[in-house]
Amino acid sequence: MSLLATGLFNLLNYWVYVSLMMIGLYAVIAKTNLVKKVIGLSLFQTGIFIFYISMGVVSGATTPITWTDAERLRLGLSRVEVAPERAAAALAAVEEDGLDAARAALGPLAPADAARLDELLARPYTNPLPHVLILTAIVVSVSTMAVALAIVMEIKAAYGTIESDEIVTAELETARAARS
Amino acid sequence: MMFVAAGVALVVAMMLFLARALLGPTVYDRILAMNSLGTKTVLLLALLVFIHDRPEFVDIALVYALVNFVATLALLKLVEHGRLS
Amino acid sequence: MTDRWIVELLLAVVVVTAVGVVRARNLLVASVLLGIYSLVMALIWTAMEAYDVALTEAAVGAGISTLLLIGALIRTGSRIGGSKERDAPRIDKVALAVAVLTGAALAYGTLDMPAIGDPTAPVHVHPKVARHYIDRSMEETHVPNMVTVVLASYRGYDTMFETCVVFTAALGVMVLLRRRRPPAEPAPGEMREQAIFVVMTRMTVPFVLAYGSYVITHGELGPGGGFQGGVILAAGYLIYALVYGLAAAQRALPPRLTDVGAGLGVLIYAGVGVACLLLGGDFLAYDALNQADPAKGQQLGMTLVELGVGLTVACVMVTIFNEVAQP
Amino acid sequence: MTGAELLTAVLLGAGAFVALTSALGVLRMPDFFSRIHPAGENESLGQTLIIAGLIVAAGPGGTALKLLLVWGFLMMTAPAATHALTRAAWQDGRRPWSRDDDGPAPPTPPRAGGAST
Repeated sequence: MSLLATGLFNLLNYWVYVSLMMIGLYAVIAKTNLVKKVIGLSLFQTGIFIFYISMGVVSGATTPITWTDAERLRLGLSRVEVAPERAAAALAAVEEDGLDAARAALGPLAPADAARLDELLARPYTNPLPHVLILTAIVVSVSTMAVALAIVMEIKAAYGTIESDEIVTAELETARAARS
Repeated sequence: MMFVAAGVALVVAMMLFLARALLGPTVYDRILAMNSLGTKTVLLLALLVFIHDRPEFVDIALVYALVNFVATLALLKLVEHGRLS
Repeated sequence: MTDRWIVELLLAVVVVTAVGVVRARNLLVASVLLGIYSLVMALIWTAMEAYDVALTEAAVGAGISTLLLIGALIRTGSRIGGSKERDAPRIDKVALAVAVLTGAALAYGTLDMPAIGDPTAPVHVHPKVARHYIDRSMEETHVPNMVTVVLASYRGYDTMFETCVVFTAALGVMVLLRRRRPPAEPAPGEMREQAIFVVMTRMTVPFVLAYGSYVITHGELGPGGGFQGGVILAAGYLIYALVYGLAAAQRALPPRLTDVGAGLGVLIYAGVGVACLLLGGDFLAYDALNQADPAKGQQLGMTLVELGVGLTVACVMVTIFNEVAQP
Repeated sequence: MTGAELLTAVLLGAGAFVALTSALGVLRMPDFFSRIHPAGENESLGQTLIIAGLIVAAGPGGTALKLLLVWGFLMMTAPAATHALTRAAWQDGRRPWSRDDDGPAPPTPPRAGGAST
């Protein structure tokens, strides 16, 4: 039971990725319609996308686009109770001498405010690498889906059907006719 | 906090629209639900960017608002004229 | 993560939608549901702070992939009914067993994965990969968006071949589907004679094209880049082609131009690499483009490369649409 | 809580309320033509309220401008799409359900013909 609870909290994204992949796999195996099979493949693919992006998540992190100390401080100051002139001094200090000087210029804060400000200033970035891999993969996946669908269209032109079982039957009949 | 509350409300609304899209019964109901879901998605994208404290990247919502129309247009063309060309 | 709730609700939504897609009897219904699936995906990427991925999914999933499926439905004549009736309610027990067993094995494997969001997970701490990109990209290139830096510079070689894959896909679709027939003019009473669509097109298409160009050239500063911008540019063409008809769209942008453009983009990308070689650097090491200030060279190289990617992706998407949509 | 924050909270709350009620309407209304009404309410009023709330939260600047653009595009595309959809349904031969014609139960639409399910 505790395994299920910790799993739901820590591994939910991974379980969703497994479910999506298996839904896609089921469609690929069970559906006879070729377009349905292509759709199943694309579901399978998005499951893997979720897996990668989930690995890149860092708790409390922000998107990997540089967030300067000055921007963080400006946002933080709008959220805490601080005298305007000390806030201005801190903003001036962060441009000149960096974050530590700005914290010093700000002086003492209420403990809750200080914690909130420090958390914002220290927010890490999520891992950019999975984002890069998946970003290109999404565009590639739509291109490959186009090729797959083009092949399905040609199959329709050649066999007159896109049901895989009927195609197999037609192939068998052709083979039997050729042999006799 | 209020952004998160509004976001959860929007997700719940999206679930209701999704139920309509799954139930149908006609294809028009489904396209209507998809269209409304698209609007909801744009709003939720904008809200999420605010929840994450990076409101300057609201571009995602803008792209969605621009591109969302394509799918609806194509579906309409299919049900009305039966072709894309 | 204060928005953890939103992520979890959205993950539940996405699984339900996936089941709906697979269960749908009618292929048209399946493609509508797949459109919904993709927009929920865009939300999940945003909620997990992957803005560049979300932008790509928003551009690709909303427009292009639904459109491709619809094109396939029309060309295969499976508009109504699609899968046969006998296909729907029956559950294939063998396939289900295979899926459940594989899923159980995979789920067992995830038990050893680090918890979601754990900052000490191996992927986050390797000094030469993620840590290097996060800590040093700003000082090495002066480009704020780390995703763009990794995409176009640190892993530029990888991205070049991704672009080649996209280009090859266009070649494949051309070889399979291209016919030398001019597309038919739309019949009277179609969309281009309805004022509401014409006005919409006139108002949105210029803006979509301008915004696509902006996304291609400003990938360094915010979410965006060649892949996303290229797809948005193509979406502008798609709106025009859907409303005014394929014949008018091909008069405005002849297929010959997009054929050349798709190849030219890949050439620009590889050409930047060769230029780096000629200037004495390594292939795609943009530092060589500006010896005095390597960061400037990096920025120049990334901008050129993104332009090449944008050109290829836009032309490929337009080509694919042209081939799929022709009657 | 400052005035701007209060205004944002009120606008977002109203927007969320509209979104939820319209979603309920789309789920509960008896046929396609009656479902268009709650959907349209979401696409015009609901999105206006939420984006107005976000603009207040963002303050003047580039973000507010982008949000205004989002609003403008949604205001243009969503009603046009709803209109076109209704037109397509009408031309496909569907007619609004009314209690007088069909009695209390909503009609089940014909399974065959057109692009119906």
